[in-house]
Amino acid sequence: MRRSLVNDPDDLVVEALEGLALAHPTLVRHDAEHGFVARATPARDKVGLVSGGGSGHEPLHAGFVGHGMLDVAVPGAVFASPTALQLYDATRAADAGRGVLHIVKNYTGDVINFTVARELADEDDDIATEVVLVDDDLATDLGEEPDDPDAPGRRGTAAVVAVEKICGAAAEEGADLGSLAELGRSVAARARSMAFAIEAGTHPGSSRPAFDLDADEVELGVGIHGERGRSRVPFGPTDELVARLVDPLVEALRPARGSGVIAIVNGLGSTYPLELYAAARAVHGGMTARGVRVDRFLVGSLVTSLDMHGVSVTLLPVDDELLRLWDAPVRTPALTW
Amino acid sequence: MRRSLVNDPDDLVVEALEGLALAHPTLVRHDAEHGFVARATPARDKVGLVSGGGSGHEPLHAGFVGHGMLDVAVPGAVFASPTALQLYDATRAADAGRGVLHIVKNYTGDVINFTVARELADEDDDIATEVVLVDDDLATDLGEEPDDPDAPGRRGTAAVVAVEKICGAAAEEGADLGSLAELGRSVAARARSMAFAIEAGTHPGSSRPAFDLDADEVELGVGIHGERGRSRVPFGPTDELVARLVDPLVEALRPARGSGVIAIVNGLGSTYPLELYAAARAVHGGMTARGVRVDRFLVGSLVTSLDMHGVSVTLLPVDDELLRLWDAPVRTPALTW
Amino acid sequence: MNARDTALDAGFGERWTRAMTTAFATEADRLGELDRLAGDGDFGRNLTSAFGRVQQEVDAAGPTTYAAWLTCVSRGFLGTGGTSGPLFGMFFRELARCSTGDEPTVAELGRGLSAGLATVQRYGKAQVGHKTMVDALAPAVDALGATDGTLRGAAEAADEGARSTADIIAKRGRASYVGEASRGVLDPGAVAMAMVLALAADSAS
Amino acid sequence: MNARDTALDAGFGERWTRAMTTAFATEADRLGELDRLAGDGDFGRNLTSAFGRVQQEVDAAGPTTYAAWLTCVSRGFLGTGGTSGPLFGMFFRELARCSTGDEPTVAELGRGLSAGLATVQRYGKAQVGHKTMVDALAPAVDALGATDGTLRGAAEAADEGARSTADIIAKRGRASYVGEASRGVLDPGAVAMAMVLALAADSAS
Ligand SMILES: Nc1ncnc2c1ncn2[C@@H]1O[C@H](COP(=O)(O)OP(=O)(O)O)[C@@H](O)[C@H]1O
Ligand SMILES: Nc1ncnc2c1ncn2[C@@H]1O[C@H](COP(=O)(O)OP(=O)(O)O)[C@@H](O)[C@H]1O
Ligand SMILES: [Mg+2]
Ligand SMILES: [Mg+2]
Ligand SMILES: [Mg+2]
Ligand SMILES: [Mg+2]
Repeated sequence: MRRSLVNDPDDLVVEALEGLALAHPTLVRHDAEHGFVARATPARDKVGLVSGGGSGHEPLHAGFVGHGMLDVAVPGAVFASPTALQLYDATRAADAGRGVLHIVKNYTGDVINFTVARELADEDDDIATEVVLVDDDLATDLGEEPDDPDAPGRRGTAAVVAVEKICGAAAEEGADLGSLAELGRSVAARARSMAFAIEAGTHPGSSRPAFDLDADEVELGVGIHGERGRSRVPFGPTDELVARLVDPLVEALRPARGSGVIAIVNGLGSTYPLELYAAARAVHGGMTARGVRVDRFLVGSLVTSLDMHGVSVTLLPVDDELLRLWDAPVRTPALTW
Repeated sequence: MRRSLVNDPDDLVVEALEGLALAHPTLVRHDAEHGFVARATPARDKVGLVSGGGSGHEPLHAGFVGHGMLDVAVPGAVFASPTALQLYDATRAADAGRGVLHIVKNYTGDVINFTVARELADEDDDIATEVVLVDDDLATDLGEEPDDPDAPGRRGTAAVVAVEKICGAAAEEGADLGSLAELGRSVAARARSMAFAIEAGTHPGSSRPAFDLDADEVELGVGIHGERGRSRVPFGPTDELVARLVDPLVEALRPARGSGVIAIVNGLGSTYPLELYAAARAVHGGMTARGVRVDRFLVGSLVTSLDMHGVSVTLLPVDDELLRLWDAPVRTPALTW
Repeated sequence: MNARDTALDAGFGERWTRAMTTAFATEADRLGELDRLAGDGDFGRNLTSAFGRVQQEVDAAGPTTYAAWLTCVSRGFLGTGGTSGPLFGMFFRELARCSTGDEPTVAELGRGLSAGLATVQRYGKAQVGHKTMVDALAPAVDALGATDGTLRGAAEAADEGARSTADIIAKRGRASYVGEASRGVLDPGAVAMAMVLALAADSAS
Repeated sequence: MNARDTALDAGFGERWTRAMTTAFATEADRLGELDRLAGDGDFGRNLTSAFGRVQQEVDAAGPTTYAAWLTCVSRGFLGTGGTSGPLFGMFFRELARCSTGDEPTVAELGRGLSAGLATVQRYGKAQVGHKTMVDALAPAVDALGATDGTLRGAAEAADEGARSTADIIAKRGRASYVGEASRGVLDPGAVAMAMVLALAADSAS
């Protein structure tokens, strides 16, 4: 039996956004009428960055609104895309005259609603927009041609944090819309992620996890919406389970010996810090054994699936310029340095 | 059935500390020989701040090592006090010539081991030390006389974060040992906390939570070591459960209308951000209704009990000076502003 | 005069909108049940919430022209989540944009449906046979595009298209995740699209 | 010459230390079981790990005097967690500090025990009857303090004190949380303290 702390489950997202704004009044404000979270003080003379998607993945995205990262975050209901009108209003709010970049995790609903919002913004308001589609989840990589219209493509998961951070830094420096889009796409194209879970998340108001696992099972290649993974593997020590993420990632990315990566070791909701930092250690071991440096680590529960218990690992091969943008100051409710 | 991600449960704490140091090499280092976590670059010419206690409460305390907060954190095994020798070595490492302040949560083992460490440091090394005992847990307030030798007194919980932050800021400004101890004690004396849980945490390696709750039960006045709470109350909406924390806290502290508090809304492990920020909103509502301002909010899973699912609320009545110290810059793995 | 040049009277937009509002209020549960059987179950609720918003838009905008009525329907759907929200929303937006005067003609409606189909396909990348609303809309567009095509004929073609979705496996949307389990279940979006067209035909006469 | 002025020979510290190491290795499980019955179950493990560390300290320091041997024991306990770690650690530290030469006297040992008791009580705030190691140590101190007190007599008093803990409810330590459930269970710390004293008596002769 699992439970969630809610008043009415239907009110949870809005109440949490109110709480977020109350807790961080100097950083963000909640526009209840239009359904988005924006910087408390709008940025001037820069490209606006908008991201969004279903809720249940907090601190993504609203926790990343602030200097050096997003301008506006647009949350849908739990696991449901925000609406096209929300995204349209958010796009208008984010525009400071230099256009707006949409950072979109690859899910049909999100992709469609963001696209509609961009068309509305273009037609009705003449706002220039671009989109970066983040599709990093290796578990859903079926090796299709990128242009295959029949292929849904890889899901978007934790690499979106890197795209938001890096594009956020470049936007703050004054990069124009076109080069931001290019930068974001190049980050998205390089990054891959993979996740496992030892317990599914439980929808607010529900009393059972989205799926059941036996004591000796682990769901490998799991998504962040309660969908099942790609396969079940035996439960085992952290080092072994983390290797099941790192091995295919390295296989796919083939980072050269002597090269460096940013590693995001992400908890899926109820993974606790002792577990997560031990997993980070395992990732470090796996990379070091291959002669690859982990130039930067981001360890935390950043892209979650309610209270799912598990870990995702994202690897992003980097060069000095990406590291410079990664290291640039950021000041948001969930990420500050 | 609950599971933890571990290699050997006995190695979990050390592996996590290694991971922490790998993930934040510019902030902290792990001294494996002596069993503590220290700043990557030791501070000079300031009073050293040391805290510690059983593990399983992360990010407390190692996540709070860095500029503006602790100098050294000393973790024991899960829920077990660090040893006197660890604390003694940590005290020597933290001393920069101006003495060392121990910030100790009130638990018998911690109190004894820290005391022994101070005596050793005094006798063997002539290091001046002081201690701040944090005893904020209202659930364990039995109304004893503070000097009753037979009374264990209130447990120390999330108010320790406020003591570490505020003393950390004052130490950075150059405050001397005596005034730091006085400051810390005044913060500890003002702050009260109270927690509830809807699910107990599960010890690494174990397959059952520390205690069981029925679907309609909530453990009120719960501690952070798997011990049972003060009473069981019916499960209900967030606003109602949060009121069961805020009401007695206000009753105990009696903040004046028009006064202000710092509120720490703390997740106990697997409470997810939607839940936690909705709880913060409820705290805000409760304080506003009483004409008390929440001058600052700290919302997050900061003082945890493995993957316990629940919330603690800490209220600390503040004045301008405390707010100034609270707002002072801090740069640690888990808290940065 | 070709049937396709028939002017639909000025009240058409309002009648159609109100007919859809009434009909989907009644049918939302049944359609939601289809989505539950081979999707994620939220389609009924999405519809209810879309038409709730349509009513708000109508109250706020006080539409008088056909285009204005359909713009309200469009915004109602665009303010609704899911996949069907933006697809129906942009579909109705195309209908509104293809009208040049107060009183649309059947030909304009035909061009609107055709543009709407193109938009739905552009966003959703679904072909006929993928078990989506396209399976109802595409035959309707064909029927109305034919010489002597009528709205009633288009509605009948849509109905037939919607029925055909029972026998196929979904290739788009949430239903595509359940594979064989979607066989035997009508696609709710296709059924809804067929209703939209039937109600248009009803409202025209 | 009074028995209390008896010099204990130079080998006493080593013999006592080795005797404790051996005895606790054998008895750790039984003592841990007592802690399981009315505490948190880690006492056995704490003891094992303490004497593991004692061995490391001995290897590193190569003690030759009585005080040096007891310092190794002290550090072994101080490097062990729980409540018993620091209490035994500071207890043995006091013993070491009360010795002035290589060959301690029974009187010095008596003063050490007495200082040790004071330290344990200062830290742990336990009185006789609180069901802790104090229930064994206090009577031993009294016995050795009496005219013609002997180490053997102290050990016997400690043993009796330890036995008395069966009938009482714990007021200190983890066992105090279990209330009535601790009745009938010997306090493992008191039993261990009685063993410490018995082994001292054995090692002296
Ligand atoms: N790619 C697509 N193209 C056209 N229609 C689609 C597509 N995906 C889904 N649909 C339609 O949407 C309907 C489901 O709508 P809804 O339940 O609101 O969306 P979701 O799948 O996001 O829950 C389906 O019955 C189908 O007709
Ligand atoms: N306050 C105290 N004063 C003296 N001895 C104590 C005190 N608390 C506990 N003890 C002793 O410590 C023993 C338990 O030690 P141990 O299991 O290592 O500690 P913990 O209670 O921290 O698990 C008890 O059997 C008791 O003799
Ligand atoms: Mg659906
Ligand atoms: Mg849906
Ligand atoms: Mg014990
Ligand atoms: Mg213990």
